[in-house]
Order: sequence, then structure tokens, then C-alpha cells
Amino acid sequence: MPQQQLLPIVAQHQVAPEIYEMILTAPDLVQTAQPGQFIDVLVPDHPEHFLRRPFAIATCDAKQGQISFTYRVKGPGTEAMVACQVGTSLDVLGPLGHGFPIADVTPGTPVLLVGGGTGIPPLLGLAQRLQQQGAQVTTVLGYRSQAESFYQDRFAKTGEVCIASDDGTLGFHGHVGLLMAAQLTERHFERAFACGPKGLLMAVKNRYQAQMPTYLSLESRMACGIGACYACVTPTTDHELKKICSDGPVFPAQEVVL
Amino acid sequence: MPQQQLLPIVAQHQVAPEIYEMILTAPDLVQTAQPGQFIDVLVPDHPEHFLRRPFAIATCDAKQGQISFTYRVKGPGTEAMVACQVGTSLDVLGPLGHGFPIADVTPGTPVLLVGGGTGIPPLLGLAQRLQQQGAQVTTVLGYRSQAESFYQDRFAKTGEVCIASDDGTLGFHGHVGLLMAAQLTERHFERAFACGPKGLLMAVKNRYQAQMPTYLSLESRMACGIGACYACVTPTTDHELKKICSDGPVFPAQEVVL
Amino acid sequence: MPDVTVHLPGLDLKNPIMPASGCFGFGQEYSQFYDLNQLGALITKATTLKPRQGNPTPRVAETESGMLNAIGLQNPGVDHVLAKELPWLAEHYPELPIIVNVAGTHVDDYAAVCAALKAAPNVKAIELNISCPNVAHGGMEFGTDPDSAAQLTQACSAVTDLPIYVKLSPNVTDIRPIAEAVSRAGAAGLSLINTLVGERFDLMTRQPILANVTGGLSGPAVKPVALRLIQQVRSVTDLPIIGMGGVSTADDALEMLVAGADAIAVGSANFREPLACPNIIADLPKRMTHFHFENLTKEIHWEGTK
Amino acid sequence: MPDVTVHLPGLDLKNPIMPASGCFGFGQEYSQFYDLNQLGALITKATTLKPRQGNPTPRVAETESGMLNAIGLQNPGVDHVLAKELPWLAEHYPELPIIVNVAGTHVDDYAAVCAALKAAPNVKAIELNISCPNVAHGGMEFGTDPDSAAQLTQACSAVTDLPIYVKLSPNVTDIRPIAEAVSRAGAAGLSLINTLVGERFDLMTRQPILANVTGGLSGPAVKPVALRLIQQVRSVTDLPIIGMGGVSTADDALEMLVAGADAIAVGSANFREPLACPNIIADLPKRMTHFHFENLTKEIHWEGTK
Ligand SMILES: Cc1cc2nc3c(=O)[nH]c(=O)nc-3n(C[C@H](O)[C@H](O)[C@H](O)COP(=O)(O)OP(=O)(O)OC[C@H]3O[C@@H](n4cnc5c(N)ncnc54)[C@H](O)[C@@H]3O)c2cc1C
Ligand SMILES: Cc1cc2nc3c(=O)[nH]c(=O)nc-3n(C[C@H](O)[C@H](O)[C@H](O)COP(=O)(O)OP(=O)(O)OC[C@H]3O[C@@H](n4cnc5c(N)ncnc54)[C@H](O)[C@@H]3O)c2cc1C
Ligand SMILES: Cc1cc2nc3c(=O)[nH]c(=O)nc-3n(C[C@H](O)[C@H](O)[C@H](O)COP(=O)(O)O)c2cc1C
Ligand SMILES: Cc1cc2nc3c(=O)[nH]c(=O)nc-3n(C[C@H](O)[C@H](O)[C@H](O)COP(=O)(O)O)c2cc1C
Ligand code: FES
Ligand code: FES
Repeated sequence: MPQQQLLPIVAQHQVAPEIYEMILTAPDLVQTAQPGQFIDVLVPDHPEHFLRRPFAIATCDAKQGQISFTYRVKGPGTEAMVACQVGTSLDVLGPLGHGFPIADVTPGTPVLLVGGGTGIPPLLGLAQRLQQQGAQVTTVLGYRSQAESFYQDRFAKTGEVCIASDDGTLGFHGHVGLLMAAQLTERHFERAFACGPKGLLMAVKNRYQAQMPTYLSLESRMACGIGACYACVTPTTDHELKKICSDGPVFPAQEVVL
Repeated sequence: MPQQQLLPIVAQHQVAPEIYEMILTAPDLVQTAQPGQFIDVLVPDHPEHFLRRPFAIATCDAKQGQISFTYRVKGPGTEAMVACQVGTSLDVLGPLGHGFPIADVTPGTPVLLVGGGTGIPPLLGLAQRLQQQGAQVTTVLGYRSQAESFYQDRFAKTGEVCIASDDGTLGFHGHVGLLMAAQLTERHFERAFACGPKGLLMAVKNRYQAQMPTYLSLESRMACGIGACYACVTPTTDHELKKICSDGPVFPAQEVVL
Repeated sequence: MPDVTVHLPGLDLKNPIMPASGCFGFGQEYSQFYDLNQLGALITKATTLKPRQGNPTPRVAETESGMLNAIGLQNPGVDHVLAKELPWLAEHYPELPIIVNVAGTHVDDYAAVCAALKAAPNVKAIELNISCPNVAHGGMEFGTDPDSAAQLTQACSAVTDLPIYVKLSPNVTDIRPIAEAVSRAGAAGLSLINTLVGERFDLMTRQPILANVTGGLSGPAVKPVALRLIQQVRSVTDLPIIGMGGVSTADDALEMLVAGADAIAVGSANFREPLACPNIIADLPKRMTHFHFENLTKEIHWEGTK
Repeated sequence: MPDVTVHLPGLDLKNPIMPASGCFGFGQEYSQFYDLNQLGALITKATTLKPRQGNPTPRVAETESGMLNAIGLQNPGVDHVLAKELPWLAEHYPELPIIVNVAGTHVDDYAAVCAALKAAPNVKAIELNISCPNVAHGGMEFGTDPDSAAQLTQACSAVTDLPIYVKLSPNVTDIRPIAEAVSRAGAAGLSLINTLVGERFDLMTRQPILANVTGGLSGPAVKPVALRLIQQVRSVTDLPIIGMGGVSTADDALEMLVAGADAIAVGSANFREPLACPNIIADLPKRMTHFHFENLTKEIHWEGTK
């Protein structure tokens, strides 16, 4: 059940050029939020930025009662968010949507996570949860460059990490699709999860959907964030439309047309 | 010459229900600002409040390099200003317009100041300056009620003060026009200055404009605040239009039609 | 305590506030946030004869103090609405008056939807959408021509006993002849405004943000235009007006009622603030007291419109 | 360094930014804040044949992310403009191209002002205001009817060699026929948009805030409508377009240029930020670099308009 809450900002710091991590006190959210769910954030002090901004929940710290999300400064709304002060609060709707289905992942299961850019943060929480469940986590991360990379160290604690960068300054030279083709064809996984740009999702879908349960987290411009406005639909393979905000954002790869 | 400046807020406190005083560090403004001039303030953190808000400069403290203004919470803009924190800054245009002409007021000259409501604050700076020049200052102040009164003590330090309240809870029972008729007809003044609601300005104009130089400070909804948009005009007795922001806001009473 | 009830053809409302069409689905989503019984009424998403897929995405973009949408009338079709959506509302909120927003492309399919809605007892009125700017044949042609608007209104009134509120387009040189034409043709009331046509571009791609290129502008940005059109329409007709366009607060609602509206629909504000409607409903009596309103009858309309 | 120059009929501009008519007087006031030589050009307040007093006050009201004005064409008349305002500009800013906004009530007085302006060598173009929504005979009739608009354009072109930019009204069902008509009638360019008609009410008095009841809406709120109309007009004509409506930043200006404008006028933003124009001019090359624009030729117009 989504709630509207004012969540105090505990910390905010830059993790890469133009990319910031925000930590919020959210004792209720940590109880129920699943990796892959998102929150819809009102930009404070800017009523002229009329719509909320959706961000994937990155990590949930149940002990501290804190959630984090990580965002790229893209337009005026995220620009304004950089100025938010610790101690002030964000007006947040959440948890929204359906996360990655992991309840049935059994200990020892080899799982693959593939993320790129701002699709990486939600995979961190996912990797942590899968590790807790005893899964054997391999993560493929794609960055523009070494300078714009972040969170490798944190993923390293959850299992094996393969890294690609567009310009070759970090790890494999090329996008994650090429990395998977070059390094992972021999590897056995039983489930795949992906979040990132369309090209990355296509690569994961094409490579794995026939082999194993494969889940993709989609994005779309949203208005309501809860399924009421039909703004965020995605076509499905059976010629229907699903709402990314409320039917997703995570979908079985075979269900959606990218 | 008006300037645009970011002026730090030194203090803000409530002086009566719905009425707040704001003190700004303004070392440049205090050099040149004249009683009766005004500033045009951008409401911080609310880009949707598109226009600036004009406020009369109340007092100028040349030693401290501070100016003050006093405002009534009327609509969403002034509502938002109440939340402004000490240490943040206001984007201000000023000093704007022409103030009360007092350069030629000689020591000992008996002058009358008449103010009502939020027309009172600018008279405080005027009274202080006139007192410094050695004038003999009498001020008539009109309030809604005792509960909504403010600044009597400060005016008391500048000379004689006569007070009226609409509901009779403070001083004379009735508006300042009636007070003047009841108590001041025998008194001799050589110059009159007024700021307040239209009825007050009419009363002062009608009573004094034929007898002595009489000056009224007018208000009007403004857009540019500097004479460029023709929003704020007032008709003159010779059938012209003058701009309140740049030709005024202080006008000789005989010049304007109220 | 000021009296917030309003009484319009087919609609005895405990307060004048209802969610606007297309901004509240068929109610289920927002019922997660509050009890919809608080609402005066509820206007549904546009309903067409057959299911419609709507426009490609992106379908929304932000603008200063507003938003653009080009949903394109996606909806499950009247059969599904009758089978699922309206019964869900009847089951959970039996007392809540429902207004179904009806859209189409020809007189016939509009009329067929109107006729079909007889089957749903909780539907108390029809809002005839002759002003959707976002589909090539979304009724906007009806909304810009008095004669077509009148013909459509007449055809729909002929097949239903439900009062018909015709929803007018703001994208016209003069709205008054259209209001007068549908009034003569049997409209029980009017709804205004639908969205203004606008668009945005992405500077990185140099392409329109909306896949449909143009979209409908709504939100606080359009409020002054809505107030003007409501006042102008009020000056030529006595028909009840459901006013909308940029209302997010009780003060906005009161301003629109003064301009000549008789009830208020709240659209995009729901997206920003899911509790927009209940917040307005809670504030309304307080703000009425503050501004000395005793009730919300026609007495409060600005006398210049009379 | 990207190239910010633009070359339009009569106007060789070092950058595309100019203050919009009515928001900058005749330049003197803002020259207190900065050197007007920074501007690409300057559009004056509307000038009529005889001095005009305009509307009663209040003449302005605020709206969310915008404002309403009903100045009503107050101006000192063309004789005074020729005797005082234009010579002041010529003396202080001899290189600054001036565009005089011309308003009137009949073809004759419009034409008389256009003819009179020959006397001022710093006037490089005329902006023909056929779209003032704030006076009963402020040209708005010309702006809503293609034939009248064309007649007026032709009559004015006949009496002057200056290029005429016809300023179009957004308050129409379809702007394209009007753009096409004035184009055929000899317009050298187009200016759009003028203000949208709107109004506000004061809840305490229950009266309209503006003495004129309605006023013209401008500011960021109208930007998406301006972008749409510019794009629509661009799709039917190759005439240069001076785009305006809600521009406050360099990004806004670029978005409008992509939509199909060739130069940009900045109106209400001056009131909020007196340095709006020089700020935009300073930011423009940086933002062009950021978004990979090399110049501001027709190449940057969205190809959908071509
Ligand atoms: C389910 C979901 C999860 C997301 N998670 C993240 C995340 O974890 N980290 C992150 O950096 N970004 C994430 N995004 C994208 C993020 O919402 C946008 O980048 C952000 O809203 C841009 O806001 P802005 O103010 O910078 O840009 P503006 O251009 O000012 O945004 C204007 C409007 O457009 C919407 N918008 C603009 N770009 C996008 C986009 N690419 N996708 C969706 N809406 C957009 C905004 O939400 C807003 O309503 C997510 C999007 C979705 C749908
Ligand atoms: C020269 C001058 C000096 C002033 N000095 C003072 C002062 O010292 N103290 C004080 O309390 N008030 C003063 N006022 C009035 C003050 O500007 C308004 O009360 C204030 O702008 C209202 O803003 P708001 O956000 O509360 O109301 P809103 O309704 O949100 O204001 C919306 C717009 O209308 C304008 N506006 C609204 N009411 C008025 C009004 N009565 N007069 C002028 N503009 C208005 C605002 O400036 C703003 O642009 C002065 C006005 C002028 C013209
Ligand atoms: C996302 C969205 C979808 C809409 N869908 C419809 C619709 O299906 N039928 C209709 O008549 N109006 C529709 N509208 C218009 C609204 O009902 C309303 O007239 C308009 O948005 C102005 O009100 P607002 O400013 O409060 O949003 C839609 C508006 C939005 C924002
Ligand atoms: C106070 C004011 C006065 C205006 N006067 C005129 C005018 O005299 N002639 C004219 O053609 N447009 C006039 N306009 C319209 C502007 O030139 C411009 O078209 C409109 O405001 C949209 O631009 P903006 O959103 O940048 O303000 C005026 C606008 C304002 C706000
Ligand atoms: S954003 Fe409204 S339905 Fe998904
Ligand atoms: S406010 Fe613009 S001229 Fe006075």
C-alpha cells in the first residue's frame, strides 16, 4: 500500500560527477519496500516544478530505518534537489510499483544482475537482498567512463562484479551487451535481472529471456505514479498496454516489447 | 540609481498579528535611501510567485548598515516570506521611487505625519529623519485595534503621538480623519506627510493641501517597479497619468486625484 | 458552519469538489490514499465505445506550474467500464455520484456509449467530451464548431435520461456561441475547461518531448484562462458549470465559483498531491468563513456575469 | 565559440535576444541596470497615432508562473516617440536596432504611424500589433480574421520600406490561416505570441482584480502554448518568426528556436529579473555548446516543421 510521507534527509553526497546519493529516514518504508520498487518525490521549494520525480529505491537499511536513492542531475528538478539540506524533508509517495521477484530464489542459485548508469543503484539493494538469501550473485555494471563510475566497491561485497565502460577507461571496453557476449556465454545463471538504458535491456532480453526467468525494470515519463493517468504505458507481447508505474516497473522480459 | 542586490536577512520578528518586521544588511542602500522610497522583493523559493513585491523602506540604520521593512501577511507571497530564515538573503531592487521631500525642513518646523496600517512603517523612518533635522514632529497613527497596534513606542521617541483605533480599544475611537477633526484643528503645522489607505489619504489631502505643502505616498499593483511597464499609474489633477513606482510613490497632494 | 452543498441537475452534492476526468482513473488507485466517500462526486476517465490504446509514449511532459498530456483517450471501452469499473465503485462507494466522461469520433459512437450507460445505476450524469485535443478525431472538431456541437448534444440527449454536461474546449476564438448552441440543444450543464494545446522540446535530441508532438496543458498555469472562460460563458447562459483548470487549493476553488462555476473538478493537482481533493474539501469551510461566504449558491457569482 | 548572430529582414543581430514590446518601455529604465548595447535589438512599447491613456488600474495581477496585464496601450503617441524616445535611444545606443511596435484602431491610423516612423533612422523594423487583447479596439479584431489582417498588413507595407513583422494573437481556433494571409499580404516576418486572455478574482471583494476584468496572460505559464503556435506557424510559412511567450532562460530561448523561431523576445521576465536579457545573452553560447548547437540558422528548427 503506497503512502505519502515527509521523509527527513539524513545525508546527501555526490558519488560521481552529476550523480548524488540521498539517504532518508523511512522507518515504515524499510518494512515493506522491495528491491525494484520506486518512490515519487516532490521537488522541494519549487512549486513550479509541477510533477513528482520517480526514483528507484537503491538500498534499504532495516536496522537504521533508512532508505537511499541515487540520482543523476538531468534537468531543473534534480538540479534543485542537489541543494536540499540535511535535516529538511522530502514529500515522498512510496513504495510504488512491483519490485524484482526474488522470494523464491533459493540459497546457492547463480543469478545475474545487469545495470547501466542510473539503472545501477536499484541493483545494489537487489544484490544485497539476494546475497542475504544466499544466492550466488554476479553483477555486470556499465559506466560511461572510470570518472563516472560508482558503487563498484559496494557491489564487490555482494559477489562477483564485471565492469564495462563505454570509453574503456574502466574494465571491459564497450557496452555491457558486448561484455556479456565476450565473457559470460559459458557461464550458467538461473535468473537474470536488469535495469538501465533501453539498449542494455534489449541485450539482456535477447540473450536470456528464452533461457531463464529474466526481469527488466522499465522507465517512462510519469504523472500520477500510481496507475491512474495512463501516462506511462508499455506495449506487451500480447498487444496490450501495461502501466509501468503500477504493473511494473519490473516486468518479465518475455512480457514486454521494448 | 536603483540596484539589484542580494541582501542578507539579519532578523525577522512579528510586531503584531499578521505583521512582521524584516531587517536586512544593506550597506549601499543606507547611503542613499530616502524615507518614502521602496524596495521590490523577490519571494524566495517560490518561482511560481512570478512578480516582485513592493515594500516601503521603514527605517535606515546608517551605523549598522541595515534597513528594515514591515509587512502585513496578505497573500501567498507574504505568507512565504514569513518562513524566510535569518542568514538567507532576499533578492531586492532598490532604492526605488522618490521619497518624502524633507531636505528643506528647517529646525523647529512643526510637521504632521499621518499613517494607518501598513502605511505606518515608512513614517517611522521619516519621523526619525525629521527629528534628526530638528523638526518638531507630531504623528497621528491609525490602527484597527489595540491588539493590532505596533511601533507607538518608537514613534514616541520622535515627538508627540496621537493614536486612533477603529474599535476604540486604543486612543481615539474612530479613524484618523475623525481624530484630526476632533483634536488637531487648532494646531499649527507647516508640512504634512501621509501614508496609508485611500480614505486616510483623502482625509489628509482635503484637510491640509490648501494650507501647507502636503505629501501623500500612494500604492498600486506593480509589475516592473521602475517605470517601464505602465502598470501603476495614477491620474493627476491636470489629466495626465503618473507612474507611482518612478514618479512617486510620494506625490504632492495637489498633484494627484485619488 | 458554511453550507458547502451544491445542487445541480442529476447531482445533489455534499460538496462541490470532484476529481476531473482522466486524472483519477475510475477511482481505485486513489482509494488507496483516502475514503472516496469524502468526494462530492467523481468524473471518470473518458470512455469510448470500443477499447482504445491511446497515443505512443512519452505521453506527459512538465511545464512551469503545469503539465502537458497526450494520453489519447486510452480506456478499456464502455463494456468493460460497465462490467468492472462502475460496479467496483458501486460496491465500495454506493453513495458516490459518478459522472462518466464520454468520448468518441462520430455522433453514433458517442450516442451508443450514452445509451449503454443507462445500465449503471450509480452513474448520475454524463460529461460529453467534445474537446480532447490529443487525438485526430477526439471530438475536438465538435468542440470548435457550434453546429456540430449542438447536433452531438441533441443526439446524445435523445438516447439517455441522464443529464448531459458538455465539456468545452478553450482552444477557440470565441467560446460563447458554442456554449449557447449546446445549451439550446439540450445540455443540462457545461464543463470547462479542457486542456489548452501546447508542446515542449528536448534540447538534447531537438525533438518534441511528447510522441504526439502536441499535448494538452493543464495545472495552475491555465487557471487564469479557465477563470476567464467560465466568466464569459456564465455571462451568456444560466446552465450550471462544472469549472476546472488549475485548481489545487480551496481558494482556487472559491475563485472559480465566484467566476461563475457551480461545482469544481480537480485534475492534475491529484498527481502532485494525492490528497488534493480531500485537502480542498477540508479547507473549504474554513476559507469560506475567512472570506465570508455562507453558501455556494449562484449568489456568489460575480455580479458582472449576471 | 558558437555563432549567435541572426540575420532577418532589416535586422542584422549580434544575438537573437530582444526585450518584448510593453515590457521595456523605450529602454531608459532598464539602461539604469545595464548597457543596452548588449541586446540584439529592442522592441518598443506599442505606439499609436495619438497619445493614449490606457485602462483604469489595477492593470496587473499575478498568476502561477505568470501575470496578467491590461495596460490598454497607454503610450505618448508617435509624435512624442519620434521627438523624444527614439532620439534618446539613437543618442545613447546608436548601433542598437529598434523595432517599433505599432498599434491602432483602424487601417488608417496604423498606416499613419508606420509612415511617420520613416523619420527615425534607428528604427529598423515595425512590429504590427494586431493582437492586443486589452482594449476594445486594440487590433484584436484584425488578429482573429485573416482578411482584415491581410488588408492591414498590405496597407502598412504600402506606406513604408521598413520590414513589417506582424504580431499574431494566440486567442484563435487556428492561427495558420492568419499567418498565411499576412504572409501573402507582404509581411516580412511574424511575431508570436501576444498574450492569452485570462482573469483573476479577489476573494475578499469578490471582484475581478483587474479594472478591465480580463487581461493578457504572459510569463513561463504560457511557454508551452507559444512553442506549439510557433511550431504550427513554422510548418506553414518560411517567414522569419520572432518568438516570445514565457522565455526567461537561455534554455527557454533555445527551445523556442528549435520550435521554429528565428529570434527571441523576452517580456515579463524583465520584471522579475531586470538582468533577464543580458543573463540570457551571456548564457546562450554556453548552453549552445552544452547542447551541441553551432549556430542559430534555420538548420536548428525541428525537422517536423519543415
Ligand atoms: C520508475 C523509475 C525509476 C527511476 N529511477 C531513477 C534513479 O534511480 N535514478 C535516476 O537518476 N533516475 C531515475 N529515473 C529517472 C528520473 O525520474 C528522471 O531522470 C528525473 O525525473 C528527471 O527529473 P529532472 O527534474 O532532472 O528533469 P526534468 O526534465 O525537469 O523533468 C521533467 C519531468 O519529466 C520527467 N522525466 C524527465 N526525464 C525522465 C526520464 N528519463 N524518465 C522518467 N521521467 C523523466 C520527470 O520525472 C519530470 O516529471 C527513474 C524513472 C522512473 C520512471
Ligand atoms: C510602493 C508600495 C509600498 C508598499 N509598502 C508596503 C509595506 O511597507 N508594508 C506592507 O505590508 N505592504 C506594502 N505594500 C503592499 C504590498 O506590496 C502588498 O501587500 C504585497 O505585495 C502583497 O503580496 P502578497 O504576496 O501577500 O499578495 P498576493 O496577492 O500574492 O500578491 C500578488 C501580486 O499582487 C501585488 N499586490 C497584491 N496586493 C497589493 C497591494 N495592496 N498593493 C500593491 N500590490 C499588491 C503583489 O505585489 C504581487 O505582485 C506596498 C505597496 C506598494 C506599491
Ligand atoms: C493526464 C490527463 C488526462 C486527461 N484525460 C481526460 C479525458 O479523458 N477526458 C476529458 O474530458 N478530459 C481529460 N483531461 C482534462 C482534465 O479533465 C481537465 O479538464 C484539465 O486537465 C484541466 O484541469 P486541471 O488543470 O485541474 O488538470 C485530462 C487531463 C490530464 C492531465
Ligand atoms: C505589461 C505588458 C505590456 C505589454 N504591452 C504590449 C504592447 O504594447 N504591444 C504588444 O504587442 N505586446 C505587448 N505585450 C505582450 C508582450 O510583448 C509579449 O508578447 C507577451 O508578454 C509574451 O511574452 P512574455 O511571456 O515573455 O511576457 C505586453 C506584455 C506585458 C506583460
Ligand atoms: S504514471 Fe499515471 S498511470 Fe503510470
Ligand atoms: S510598475 Fe511598471 S511602470 Fe510602475
